[in-house]
Amino acid sequence: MSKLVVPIGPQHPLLKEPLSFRLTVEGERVTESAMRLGYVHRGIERLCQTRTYVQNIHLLERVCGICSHVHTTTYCRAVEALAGLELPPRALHLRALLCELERIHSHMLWLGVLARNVGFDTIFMYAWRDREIVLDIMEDLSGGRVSHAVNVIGGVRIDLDDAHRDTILQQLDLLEDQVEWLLGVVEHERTLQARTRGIGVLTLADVRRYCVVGPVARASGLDIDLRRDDRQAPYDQMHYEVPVHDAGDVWARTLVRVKEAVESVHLCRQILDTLPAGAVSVRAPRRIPAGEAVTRSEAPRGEVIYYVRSDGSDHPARVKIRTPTLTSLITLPDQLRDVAMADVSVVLSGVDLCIACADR
Amino acid sequence: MKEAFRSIACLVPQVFRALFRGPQTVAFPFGRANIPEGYRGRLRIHADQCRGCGLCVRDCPASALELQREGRGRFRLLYYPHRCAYCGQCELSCTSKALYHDNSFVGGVASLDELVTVMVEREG
Amino acid sequence: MGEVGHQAALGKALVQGLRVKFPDVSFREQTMPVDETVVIMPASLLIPAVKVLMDDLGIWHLSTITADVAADSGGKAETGELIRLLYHFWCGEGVTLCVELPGLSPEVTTLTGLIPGAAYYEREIYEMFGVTFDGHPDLRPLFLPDDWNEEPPMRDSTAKAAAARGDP
Amino acid sequence: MMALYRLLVFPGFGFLFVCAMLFDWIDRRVIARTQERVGPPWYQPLADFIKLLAKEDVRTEGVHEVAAAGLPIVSLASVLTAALYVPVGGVAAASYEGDLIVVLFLLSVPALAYFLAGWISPGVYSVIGGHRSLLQYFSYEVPFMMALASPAVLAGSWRIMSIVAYQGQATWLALIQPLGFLLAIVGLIGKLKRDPLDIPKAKSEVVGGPLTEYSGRKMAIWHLAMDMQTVVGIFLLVNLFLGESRFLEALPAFPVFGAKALAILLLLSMASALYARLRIDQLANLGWRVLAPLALLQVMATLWVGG
Repeated sequence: MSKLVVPIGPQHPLLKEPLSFRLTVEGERVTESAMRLGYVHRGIERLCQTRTYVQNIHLLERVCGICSHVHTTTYCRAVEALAGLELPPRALHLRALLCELERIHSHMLWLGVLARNVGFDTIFMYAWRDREIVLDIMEDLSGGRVSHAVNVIGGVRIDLDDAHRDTILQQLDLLEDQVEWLLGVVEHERTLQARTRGIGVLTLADVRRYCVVGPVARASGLDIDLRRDDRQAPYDQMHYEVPVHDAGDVWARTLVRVKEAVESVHLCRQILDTLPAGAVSVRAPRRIPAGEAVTRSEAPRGEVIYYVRSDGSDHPARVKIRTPTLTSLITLPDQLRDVAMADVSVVLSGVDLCIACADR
Repeated sequence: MKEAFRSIACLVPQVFRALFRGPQTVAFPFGRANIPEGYRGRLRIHADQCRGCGLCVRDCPASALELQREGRGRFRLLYYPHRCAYCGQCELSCTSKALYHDNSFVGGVASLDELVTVMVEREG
Repeated sequence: MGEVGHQAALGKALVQGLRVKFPDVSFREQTMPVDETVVIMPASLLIPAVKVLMDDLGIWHLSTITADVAADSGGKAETGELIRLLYHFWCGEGVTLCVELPGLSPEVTTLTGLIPGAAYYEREIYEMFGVTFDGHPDLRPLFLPDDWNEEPPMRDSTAKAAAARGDP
Repeated sequence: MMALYRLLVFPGFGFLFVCAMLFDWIDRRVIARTQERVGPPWYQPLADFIKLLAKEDVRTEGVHEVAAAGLPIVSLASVLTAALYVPVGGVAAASYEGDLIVVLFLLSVPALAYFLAGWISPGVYSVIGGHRSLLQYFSYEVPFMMALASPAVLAGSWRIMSIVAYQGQATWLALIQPLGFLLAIVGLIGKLKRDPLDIPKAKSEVVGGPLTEYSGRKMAIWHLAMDMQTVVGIFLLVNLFLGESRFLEALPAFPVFGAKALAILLLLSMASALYARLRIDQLANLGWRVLAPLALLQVMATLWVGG
């Protein structure tokens, strides 16, 4: 059969992300793929240099539309380290609470996208229905569904009383039932497995070579999780498991992500149960002492790393962001080699692309 | 065989329950939307509390606020809703607690006149 | 991983290993918050140092490469600028290798031979800062348009950023 | 006069059009409800149809204009012709010995037209979709045909009316041949390219399949042909497997027929809610390794019992 070049993206129903692929297809087989990035490159790193530390929080919140909170958290941690601020434990707990809620939100959203791409609209609708619980909690907590604007340099700007905490705990119970039910579906539903097993396989060696992070790495058997490995407060006081799978295919990634969502529900509950009393923020100076800092956090998609250099003014001299999507993008040509045309959407959604993150 | 049964059993009860439970979504403009108290909606101001210090303007990441000083004690605070990112930084920066977000869900403006809103106009 | 006593142990081991292997080269060692060891070295020693990291210390995870324009204190380059490349490694603690390149036609050996995952980071630095990576298999712009023929946009960022925000 | 009434109003074009709109709405509504959504209002399919009719008809460069316009019309015409021979509540516009074969043939024509729509288009998605539709056709058609042949064998007639009448004496063939009924349902899903067998037009894989380049009036006709095909297919299955019954004789024929048709529609809706889309090679495997042998088994058993 003759070769066809199938363009996918930057706008395509397969891929709701501004990323362009040119797939060379023989019949139903993909033989070659070429990728083009940069459709949503906004020059955020450059913009950061022209704005104050305070303004940058809101700019960096918009790096990603899903894991917005973890970006500002990582940035604030870097700036706080430069300023030598010691954060009150309540602030750390509240930050972690939102990080975990965001992780559930991200994984539910991802499950919906995957289900949609394999033509399983019911799971798509259910996953997004249950994600709505998380969004409600976050909206109630912070005033925004995805752009929370919770972090300030020196802490957080939200607080919650006991009544609010009990409401959240109740909502978490409901959420846990739903997420565990979804986990059961992912584990047992056979048509879903038929479409995701053995697709987009990355071996442990591949993952290490390409320095892949997050659920994609964990689904290939690499046990990394910065929450645990970096011993960040308050995660060092929490009990949770880091799900790891060794199949390395999309199904393993699905399992890892949904299990992580379950673990995150447990984590949220622990955070709320052990929420220390006290202030939620400390006063931060406007001018940050000169120096440089590197901070890392575990975003829903994996390691986020920020490098911030200050020259002593109220503007950062350099902010470098590395988002986890960039690490999985580099594996895509490997994953796309010799798959069926029908599986392209599964492979692409399997790594949980966020092109806005990658392009910045 | 057992696996095949579980495969069907995991989804069917939920689907049938859903059939009789009724929709969980709301047809938005007609249905009742659940908007929490603390939702960051439109930006409002207690005009009498504003002192024209300009802290909100300094911290606004989207340049949505503008302070026009016209001599001693005379100033105008302008707000450009189309630039606003609804981040609430101005609310946080405001030391006299004049600026605040209400929880109205529809943030956009309906007419050209509203593209520039005069929040405060103080005549000396 | 990461007990308090263990902090920065890898960084110390790396510097130790490098001093033994290359006795006549000077390394500067710093710490960055939060607990990140920075080893500043000549560009020619980058590949051997990464080999020490990978083979002797078992660190293989390159988090990212940061490029940064710094004012040249020694006045070595004509532009008065230095390009600093920071290779952030991670293995339960952070280790950063730093090389400083002259601002005029900066060039360094690629890391993709050892770590294929470095390819995109190097491409990004190539387009944003104009650093050439010798031996990179596919040195094309990553984000910028194909027909971009202006100078690398992040290159003179310090000066331009200062101008943009109206600083003197 | 009567013939004209039967052709144009009942059970001809008018009735079929109403049914197509109604079934489309019920289907969408039921699926929406299984997914806890509200679903469209009752006039949505009609509104979609009228909207498409009013839309600009974008012509693709490099496509044979007559062919592009002709294919949806051929598709619609063959479905309408097939509908003439499918009785509704015991009333058919025409009926003669062997009409089942004619109906089966006529119902295959839209699949061919669909493939050709992809083939004549220069768009890559259309071409891939066209290939897929042909592959899918080969996978479902054989078991579907065989499943529909077994009632005819058992009733000893290739006339749909006689098969319906036969069930009045015996019982529903769905009860005698549950396997055949199941295969016919699966075959029908494949024929109608519904979820989970919407492989040729899977949005997340090949955009709109062969119909990617279609728009406006032609698209409206395509949609109408598809919707009507759904109705005719369901009616055919009702006649062949859920025909007359001694126990339901007292009830008026038409509502009973409607209830049976709705029951099958509900089965189809449930199938689309409950399964993920298969890949084309998985469907080919399913078709030839599972469905075809089972259908063969069904026919052999029928021949052995009934022959």
